Amino acid sequence: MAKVMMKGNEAMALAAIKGGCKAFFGYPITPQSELPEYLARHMHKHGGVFLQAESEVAAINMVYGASGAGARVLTSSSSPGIALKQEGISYIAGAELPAVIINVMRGGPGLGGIQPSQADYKQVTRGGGNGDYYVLAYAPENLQETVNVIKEAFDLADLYRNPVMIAVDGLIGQMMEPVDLDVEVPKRDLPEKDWATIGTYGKREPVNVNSLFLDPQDLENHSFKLAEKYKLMKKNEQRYEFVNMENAELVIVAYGTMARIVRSALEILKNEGINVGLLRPISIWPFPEKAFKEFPDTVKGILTCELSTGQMLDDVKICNNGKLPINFFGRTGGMVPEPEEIVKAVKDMIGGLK
Amino acid sequence: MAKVMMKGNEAMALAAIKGGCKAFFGYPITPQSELPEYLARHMHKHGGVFLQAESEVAAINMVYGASGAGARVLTSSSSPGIALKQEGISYIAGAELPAVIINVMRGGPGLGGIQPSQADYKQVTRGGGNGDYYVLAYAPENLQETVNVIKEAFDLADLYRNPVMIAVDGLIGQMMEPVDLDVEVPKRDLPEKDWATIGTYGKREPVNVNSLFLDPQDLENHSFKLAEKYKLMKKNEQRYEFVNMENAELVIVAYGTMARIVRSALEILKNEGINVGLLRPISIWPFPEKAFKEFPDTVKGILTCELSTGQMLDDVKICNNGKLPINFFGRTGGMVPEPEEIVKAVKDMIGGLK
Amino acid sequence: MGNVVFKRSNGLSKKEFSYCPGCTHGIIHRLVAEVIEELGVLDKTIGISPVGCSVMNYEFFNCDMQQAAHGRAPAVATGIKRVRPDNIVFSYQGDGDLASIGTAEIVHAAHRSENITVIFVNNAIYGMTGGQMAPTTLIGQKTTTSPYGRDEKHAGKPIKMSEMLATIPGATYIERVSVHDPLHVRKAKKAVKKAFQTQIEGKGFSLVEFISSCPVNWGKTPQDALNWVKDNMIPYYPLGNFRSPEEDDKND
Amino acid sequence: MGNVVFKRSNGLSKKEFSYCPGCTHGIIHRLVAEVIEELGVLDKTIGISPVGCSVMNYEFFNCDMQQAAHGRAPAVATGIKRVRPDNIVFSYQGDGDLASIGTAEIVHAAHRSENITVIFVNNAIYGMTGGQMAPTTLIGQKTTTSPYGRDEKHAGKPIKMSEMLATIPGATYIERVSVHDPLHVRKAKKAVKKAFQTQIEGKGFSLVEFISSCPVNWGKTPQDALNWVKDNMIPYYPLGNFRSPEEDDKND
Amino acid sequence: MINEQIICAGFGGQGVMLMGQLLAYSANDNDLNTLWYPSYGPETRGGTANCSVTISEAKVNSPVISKADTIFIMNGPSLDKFESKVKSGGKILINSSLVERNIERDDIKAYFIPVNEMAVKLGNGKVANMIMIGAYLQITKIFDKETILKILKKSFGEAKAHLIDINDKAIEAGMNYIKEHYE
Amino acid sequence: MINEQIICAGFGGQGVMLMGQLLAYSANDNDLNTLWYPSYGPETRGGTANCSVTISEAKVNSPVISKADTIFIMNGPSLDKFESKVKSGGKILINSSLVERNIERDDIKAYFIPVNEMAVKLGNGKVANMIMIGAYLQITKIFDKETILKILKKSFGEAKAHLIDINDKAIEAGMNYIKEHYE
Amino acid sequence: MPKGRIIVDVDKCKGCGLCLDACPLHLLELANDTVNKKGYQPMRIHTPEKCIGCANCAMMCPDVVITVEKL
Amino acid sequence: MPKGRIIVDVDKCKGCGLCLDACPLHLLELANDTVNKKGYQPMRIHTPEKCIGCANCAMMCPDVVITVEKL
Ligand SMILES: Cc1ncc(C[n+]2csc(CCOP(=O)(O)OP(=O)(O)O)c2C)c(N)n1
Ligand SMILES: Cc1ncc(C[n+]2csc(CCOP(=O)(O)OP(=O)(O)O)c2C)c(N)n1
Ligand code: SF4
Ligand code: SF4
Ligand code: SF4
Ligand code: SF4
Ligand code: SF4
Ligand code: SF4
Ligand SMILES: [Mg+2]
Ligand SMILES: [Mg+2]
Repeated sequence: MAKVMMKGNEAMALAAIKGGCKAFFGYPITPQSELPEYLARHMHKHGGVFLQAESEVAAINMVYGASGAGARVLTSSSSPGIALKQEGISYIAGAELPAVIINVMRGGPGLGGIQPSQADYKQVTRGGGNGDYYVLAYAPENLQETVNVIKEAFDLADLYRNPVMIAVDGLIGQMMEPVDLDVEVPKRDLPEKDWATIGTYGKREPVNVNSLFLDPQDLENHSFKLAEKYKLMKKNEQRYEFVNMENAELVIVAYGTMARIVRSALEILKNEGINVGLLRPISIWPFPEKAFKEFPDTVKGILTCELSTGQMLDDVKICNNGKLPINFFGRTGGMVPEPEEIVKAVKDMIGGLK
Repeated sequence: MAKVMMKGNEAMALAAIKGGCKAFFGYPITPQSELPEYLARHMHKHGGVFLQAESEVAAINMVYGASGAGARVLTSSSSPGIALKQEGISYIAGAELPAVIINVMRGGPGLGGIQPSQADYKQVTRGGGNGDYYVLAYAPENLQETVNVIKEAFDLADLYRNPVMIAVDGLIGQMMEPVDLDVEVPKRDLPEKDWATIGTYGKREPVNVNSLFLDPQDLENHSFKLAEKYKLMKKNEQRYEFVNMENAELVIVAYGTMARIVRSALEILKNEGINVGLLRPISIWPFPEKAFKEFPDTVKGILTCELSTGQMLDDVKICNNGKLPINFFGRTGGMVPEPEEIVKAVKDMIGGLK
Repeated sequence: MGNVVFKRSNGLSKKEFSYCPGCTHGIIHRLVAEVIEELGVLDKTIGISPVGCSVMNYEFFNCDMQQAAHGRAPAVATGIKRVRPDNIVFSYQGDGDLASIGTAEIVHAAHRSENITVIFVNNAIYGMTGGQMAPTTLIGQKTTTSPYGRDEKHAGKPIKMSEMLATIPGATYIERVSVHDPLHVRKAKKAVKKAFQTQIEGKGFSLVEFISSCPVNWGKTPQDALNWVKDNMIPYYPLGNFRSPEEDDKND
Repeated sequence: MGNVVFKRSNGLSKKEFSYCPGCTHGIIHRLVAEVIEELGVLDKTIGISPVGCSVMNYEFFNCDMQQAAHGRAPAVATGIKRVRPDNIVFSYQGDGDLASIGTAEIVHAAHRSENITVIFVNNAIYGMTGGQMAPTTLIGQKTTTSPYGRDEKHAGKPIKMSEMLATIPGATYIERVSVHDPLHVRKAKKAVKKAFQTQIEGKGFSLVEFISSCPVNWGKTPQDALNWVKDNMIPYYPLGNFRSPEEDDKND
Repeated sequence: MINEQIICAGFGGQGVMLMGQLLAYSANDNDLNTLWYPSYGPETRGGTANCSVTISEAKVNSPVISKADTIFIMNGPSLDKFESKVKSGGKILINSSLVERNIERDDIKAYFIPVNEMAVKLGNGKVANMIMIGAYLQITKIFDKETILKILKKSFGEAKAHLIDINDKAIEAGMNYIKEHYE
Repeated sequence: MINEQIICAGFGGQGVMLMGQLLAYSANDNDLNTLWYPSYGPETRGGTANCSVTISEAKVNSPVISKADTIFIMNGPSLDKFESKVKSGGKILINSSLVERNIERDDIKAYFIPVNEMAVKLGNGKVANMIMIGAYLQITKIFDKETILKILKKSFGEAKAHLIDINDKAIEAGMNYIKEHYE
Repeated sequence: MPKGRIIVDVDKCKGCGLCLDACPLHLLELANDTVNKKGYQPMRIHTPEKCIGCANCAMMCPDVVITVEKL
Repeated sequence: MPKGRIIVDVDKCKGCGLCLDACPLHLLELANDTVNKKGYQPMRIHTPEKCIGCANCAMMCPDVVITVEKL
């Protein structure tokens, strides 16, 4: 199919439908409201359910219920709304239910603002909820990648029986660019949902969906089992892209919209004869630690660029493990830098390294 | 005053009163309910307010209101309840309001269990809410330290105009040990709360308490200002204890109840001629990175011990920055190890290092 | 051998209840289980356990169950029912769960007239967490967080959920019952049956409020607790029907 | 020079309102500001701004203000009032804020009979976020999330918050008003005054529900929007008093 | 190589978002890469609105336009805000019906088109934005009129098909204005 | 050097929590370090309850008792659960009124005391736990009876002051039982 | 001849006594001389021959341990 | 002689027109020949001498830009 021009939020909604999503529960919030609005118009045509919940808290618990009953289910929100969902997300992870959650990030903390931001990195990758759990988290950089990963996300959620979060900034939600909704994405072999509460119909014993383990030994066993699952995700689901790494003297680590701006900056730098590479994490949990082992020897330092005051920085430090010097460049609160600012940060760092 | 025997939760409540707390809003949850129950009995005698809120969400927003109106205010909860408070905490941080939050941690994720745990480390130190913010977070190991740090916390919250979290595990909440409520704690010079909404009374222009900055440049400025504050906290508020570091061949990093168990393990090890030290973070945000620069040269590795599947581990990795090998030992879900298990983990690691 | 006129319903699992001796949660469980079985819908029923003393009732009901976060059972029920409209969905919630933290969820399930059945167990206290005040705690009642007795000035008058919910257009069937003696138990069962029938007929939201006891946290013997239900709870929380589908049919 | 019979109240700041042309949020702001000033309590009033179109009204009211999280204004008000009982505290909330996400908070502020005043602006839509369906959206009304018109089967019938809250014992004063013409504006002001007086006299929770317009998201001219208020909103949301302190005094 | 970065700015109701979208749709139709990005948020309510469009043969990276090749100015405040954002050597197309002042820079090329008056003359005040588009097509030759009309047709659907004609005329008028005054 | 680790286990209503607390309070009163830790959670509802107490001249570190010096067994299930937790060479004090079996280990010292029967004989079935405490005092001499009574008095207050006497008698009875049967 | 019979799952009875007040003929009592496996004094019927099989006792038993037959 | 007078803060008027219908004497109109600083066509009074100073217009003005005097 030809590429169509779609607004990010609407493309995400359509991608979810194409990914087999059969139910959406959410609560309006800028800058993602076009997503539920699109589904309000279209979901029923695909035999799916659209319901506006009374709050984000209700929405995530509706997701829990619907997922527990075997449906492919989506919710979407933006930063403060995601904060409200944290207990629910922890429950979904604890009960090992699949679910896809889209976070169109805006500036914080608190009410903050409504302009694009990546200041939810920790909220997304560290779990704002209680207990030992993680969500698979992807941070695509353009609509095509966003659409593809959303379609895949429903499979991934089912495969691991775990929430999958798509974390994009408001810019990706609000922009339009050409996108092909029908690109094939990898399919996984999925087990049957024999754990889903759909009624016994006399065919099996009752099942239950649950995150409670009153006996601490049971809960520990459960947690260690989850930990094994997270290990497997770490092994299999790291996703990233290298750009211009050959002979790079510096590597920029950046994701989402920031990565696109870095791409522009790399071109400017190239024209000036400065060779800088980009490591673009696509999965932010698991963070692509493997990539750090693949840096060429020419690399003399790492510049982390984020639309925040520095949150992914922790992961970069952990993966770098003391090897290279690390600098940080960030804009936040909805400010989006121009490529020239990154060029300057690169030059400053290279200057400092000499 | 002589030491009195008090249950952890009750001692914490009394410490808050002694710290000048004038209002408490909270919602019952095991294993911290004796804390609000104590305040229900005693708060009014000290001219303070006790109110059971309809939920954790309401409670944290009552805290916001009361703090914004200039009161010293406390809430307490346990893991899933803290997850529900994340949006509110983000607001409090964003609006730069002081508040003290006690988290008596239990096993997770989801409903999990009610036995002691440290599986909220990331929820506490990484902010489960949206945006670029941090809360000052302390993880004391015994009642005396807990009581002292709670009394101090109200000053610290006022000083930095930031939430302060006290994160103890359920064991500390439930146990009794002798404690002196009247130990002097450091006092800070506190600025007047000229930002508090107490009515203008014709004496000044209206003020407002707010975390909204619709102009992204304003929000960025605000975020950078907050970032400066966090830097200052990092500089001034790292708190930790070293035990038995001289000639230690291994350092264990552990906090809270886990640190106490490690202390017992160190004694067993000492008797066997094995010299192991303990770095006990008291502040977990800021994490005591300074301490890592003070390790003696004898140290050949780090063993991180937690009542979780490994959450503080990230911070240990960041501070270690590739220098020493790091092992992990953890029990979770409410399981609390015996000192012998740690002894074994130490020996395993030493064996591996050789 | 005689005719068995009463035996344990197949709607209940074999597992023993975890409730304190004399706790009426058990009676209420039995009624719900019997109704589901008698209506022939046990094999397509999905129940929702709350957070409260009945948190583990996913082990007691002999049907598929989901354990919900504290107060969110109506949202969980909504999620299930919307994707499985042909299943029978009920939630079972305490007064802390439903009338305090879960207020928004129950109001909006009623507001949307979700075609579900809610079993609301009002025992005027937080049982599971050790006897704190609930929104339904009576004036003067001592609890661990109203140690001097609930004071109206401080905490307001107890909330009447059935009355409040009955004002919501979507609340199709609302009735308050009690289980303090065999007569009332039998009446209560009728209400439960009617609630599930309302759902089976697709008529929308149904809720049965049970006045229940908590002997342990009330500090009473089981029988005294029932007497207290009769003498103190019911006068404040009058039993009866607050909304019924017939009434709505008339209005149509 | 003549007698000034109407001028901008000192209860309002100099700042221009950020509302769309013809949005009745502005009229409501004015009434609240005038009442606070006329009752002589401006200098001890603390207001609470919601999340909604009126999120920035901390810039418009000439008194101390707090901006609250979406739906949580009654909790914030509670926090303030409990530690500053001598101040006058009011919250200002939209229908998304109060009747949807903030349902639990408003119900429990009423339940505790918090001595605060709530200004509830019901415009049957989510104005700020671009016109999504609110719990108060009328049947058949098209919004961005009810693009085919609100369908009762799917979303229930619109919720009547004043009627619901009036069943709560602690709700001392509840009245619904409209500002679609000068006569009703004058009546509305009386209700606001009564609400604040209820608070000043320490009688507990007061709430005034305004039927308000949202010309932009309704897709109507400002005047047509007011006509729609009159012809469609008010018939469903009848104006009038639902609870008054006098009534309670009688019962005492 | 085509690599156009465009900003459209004006009042809320002037159709500046649509202008940008039309250009982006046209680019996609011509198999060019493109990205459209609106300003969003409360400033769009009543106040000014703007969007940016990148059209490029190469992949579009940064969605942020530091300096634009072309800026459409539909009202006075937009000129104040965006004059400095035109690339040196770039173009600025100004609605002279509503903008009173001249530009302050001399390193960019300005076109003044009284699109409001022209639109009223055409009998529909709402097509001012299409006149602007017409002018742009004439200046840059980036797309032909038919591309724009095809997209308009698709987006209008049956219900608004009768409006194609007036839009066609508006684009034409814009093109002619440039021919007459600037060629 | 005193370093006693104690576990008290029994039914919910047997006052095992109080037994532990009394010992901890007494320790604090004697300027010893101490730590009391209850099992909490639903197993305490109706089911069995237990608590652990550490009493030490040194600082108390681990709150977790891997192996106890002394374990009080107030009912049958508790013996099954805790017999293995007694340190080799340690003591186990068993309520022989409710525990039917003998112990299985031979590396620990067991004391069987029919505390329920003795309590009933004293006229108050509830003081069984105090008889157990008395036995413990006699065996270990860790505190004197007066310390315990002082603490009881304080915690009873005016209202229950009349109960001191029966508790005194109970402790005494426990002490005597040890004297008579085990010394 | 009794008209009814109750069968009690004695080891699951919690001795709460709610059935006692429910029996219109006051036929039930708690065993004061034995405890069951759970440690409770279980309910027993002291005059079985008077039982009418009305099931009132079963109506009130929170632990559903009573089965009732009409004879 | 007019009985009343209105003073309009013209540059703050948003031209919403709500005052128009409010005036019992229909004295108000939106200027169709000028825009104010905000870009709106502001309200003006076409027959000021008829104004009775009833303040109905001010009652309805959402932007509180009308001051009313009785003469
Ligand atoms: C988010 C959250 N808050 C608080 C709790 C603690 N909690 C567990 S049950 C309960 C209340 C139980 O009372 P109720 O709903 O009346 O049920 P009951 O036990 O009386 O049957 C509370 C507050 C929790 N588990 N989760
Ligand atoms: C937690 C959270 N959820 C959602 C939002 C987005 N949001 C902002 S205003 C609003 C609703 C506004 O509607 P209403 O309360 O009716 O006020 P109005 O704008 O109509 O006056 C929503 C959903 C938010 N800011 N925070
Ligand atoms: S605590 Fe109360 S409600 Fe809970 S099981 Fe016991 S008696 Fe029943
Ligand atoms: S969007 Fe609606 S409610 Fe909001 S300011 Fe505009 S007209 Fe008023
Ligand atoms: S069946 Fe009736 S008569 Fe027989 S024991 Fe039970 S209550 Fe008594
Ligand atoms: S009601 Fe049931 S549990 Fe209670 S005493 Fe009677 S038989 Fe036993
Ligand atoms: S004061 Fe009255 S008469 Fe005068 S313009 Fe206003 S509404 Fe009309
Ligand atoms: S009501 Fe006010 S803002 Fe509207 S037109 Fe009249 S004067 Fe202008
Ligand atoms: Mg209850
Ligand atoms: Mg609204």
